[in-house]
Amino acid sequence: MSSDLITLSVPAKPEYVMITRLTSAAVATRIGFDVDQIEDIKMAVAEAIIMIINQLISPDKLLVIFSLEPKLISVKILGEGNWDSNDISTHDLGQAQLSKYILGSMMDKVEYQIDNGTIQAILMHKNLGV
Amino acid sequence: MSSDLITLSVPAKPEYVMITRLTSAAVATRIGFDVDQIEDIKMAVAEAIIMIINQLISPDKLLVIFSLEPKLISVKILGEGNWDSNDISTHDLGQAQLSKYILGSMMDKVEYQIDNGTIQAILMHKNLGV
Amino acid sequence: MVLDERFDSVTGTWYISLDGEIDIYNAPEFKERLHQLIQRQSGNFVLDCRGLNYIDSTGLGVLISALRRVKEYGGEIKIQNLKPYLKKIFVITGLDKIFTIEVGNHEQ
Amino acid sequence: MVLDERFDSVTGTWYISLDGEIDIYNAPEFKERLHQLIQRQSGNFVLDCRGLNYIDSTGLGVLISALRRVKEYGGEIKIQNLKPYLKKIFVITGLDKIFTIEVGNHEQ
Ligand SMILES: Nc1ncnc2c1ncn2[C@@H]1O[C@H](COP(=O)(O)OP(=O)(O)O)[C@@H](O)[C@H]1O
Ligand SMILES: Nc1ncnc2c1ncn2[C@@H]1O[C@H](COP(=O)(O)OP(=O)(O)O)[C@@H](O)[C@H]1O
Repeated sequence: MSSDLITLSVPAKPEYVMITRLTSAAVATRIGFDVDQIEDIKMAVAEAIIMIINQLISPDKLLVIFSLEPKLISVKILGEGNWDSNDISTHDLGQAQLSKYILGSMMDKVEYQIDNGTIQAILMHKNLGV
Repeated sequence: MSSDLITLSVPAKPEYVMITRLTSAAVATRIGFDVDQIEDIKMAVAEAIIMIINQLISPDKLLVIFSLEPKLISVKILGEGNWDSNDISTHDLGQAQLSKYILGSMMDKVEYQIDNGTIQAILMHKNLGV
Repeated sequence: MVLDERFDSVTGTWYISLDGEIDIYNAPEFKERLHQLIQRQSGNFVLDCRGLNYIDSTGLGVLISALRRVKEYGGEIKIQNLKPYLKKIFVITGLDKIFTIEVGNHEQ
Repeated sequence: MVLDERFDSVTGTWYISLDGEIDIYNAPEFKERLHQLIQRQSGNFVLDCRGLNYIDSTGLGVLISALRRVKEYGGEIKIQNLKPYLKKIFVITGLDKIFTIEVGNHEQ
């Protein structure tokens, strides 16, 4: 059987990041991650979104795609819609470094899809019961 | 300015209804509904999904579209993908009546889109601060 | 879902504590559990909903189905300590008229 | 976010309680608030994070930016009562080395 997909799309605005966090927590709960792992996944999704929003050029929508397999969650976060110069970003490289550390430590695998120096998508996964 | 859209797509399986509830609660929280209203919206979204799942013919995916305006949330729940005869439904008319009462009382307006006796979509909205 | 169950043979009553959420996902298991208890020992039911945070129409359907069986032998189902927003659902659906809904604490 | 703030003029210290979530949405307001306090009265900072449930990298960025200002006049920022999963983030990012992180209860 193929994996179940759950997708969430929100405007790329800071006020909606909270919604992606709560949805991520719900999804992680459903496949049986424990409390600490749920917190990790929630945080990782939020940091991936922050990285994509906080760029010189950023999208106006964000798509979060959860792919659920019995012992694994993979999450793809991608910018969608119009990519335009950014009025909310701090364009802060130190900031991006913080996000990167957090992502790398919370998830078992993280991949960045970069085009012309802009992160278009972040793909990450976490194994259940590790 | 046009309204902000948030969309969530999940497989039409009972185990994923919880995720739509939590996402609905997060969305309702973000636009400033109070605790009781958040509970109403959460319940209404779940009941709309139950009505669509619990039919003789039901879809394999569900799409929940939240449209956010300053003083209003509207939610459209629609079946998507393949519509096929249902193996999880109780096909229970008493059940559907319960859902209908709950929807009608929780939301300010509810519209059913019915085709050939099957509910394809449910559109509802709730005003802020009523 | 069902946190605790015990049969009081003096009053002929099942005391059951409900917990967390009862929804379309776990309602089938809840139904199974109630029907098993009814078969093990016919009696009245007292459902303590102090720990119940959510119930949807499928959960209500299970209660209705249990009530139907319990009424066959002349029993009743009492529902206690519902949170206000859950009590509201019983009222909206008219189920407050077929179940005995007790507000507040009625510990035995 | 900021639940409570008071300046203790004996020790020259701002005592601040953080509450709920600090994230990309309210970080700008949090930054504004800290910078205002620093301008009102330069001093050390003690942040009580007992009520803090979440902080993301933008919240950490605000703390770093505040620390930079506080260090300019030789002050320090102490962070108290972090929940374990939030402490973890300070460790992962190496910020446990630039802030004074105190475990357990250090009420004044
Ligand atoms: N008064 C009622 N209002 C709404 N729904 C009802 C009512 N009575 C019965 N139902 C529906 O009927 C179902 C229970 O009927 P029942 O024949 O006892 O089911 P089962 O045989 O599966 O135990 C419930 O799922 C409920 O949705
Ligand atoms: N050691 C560090 N590690 C990661 N990020 C850092 C570090 N130092 C600074 N930064 C970044 O720099 C920003 C704060 O720098 P600062 O120049 O004080 O900002 P501002 O002028 O806006 O107050 C923070 O947002 C943080 O992301």
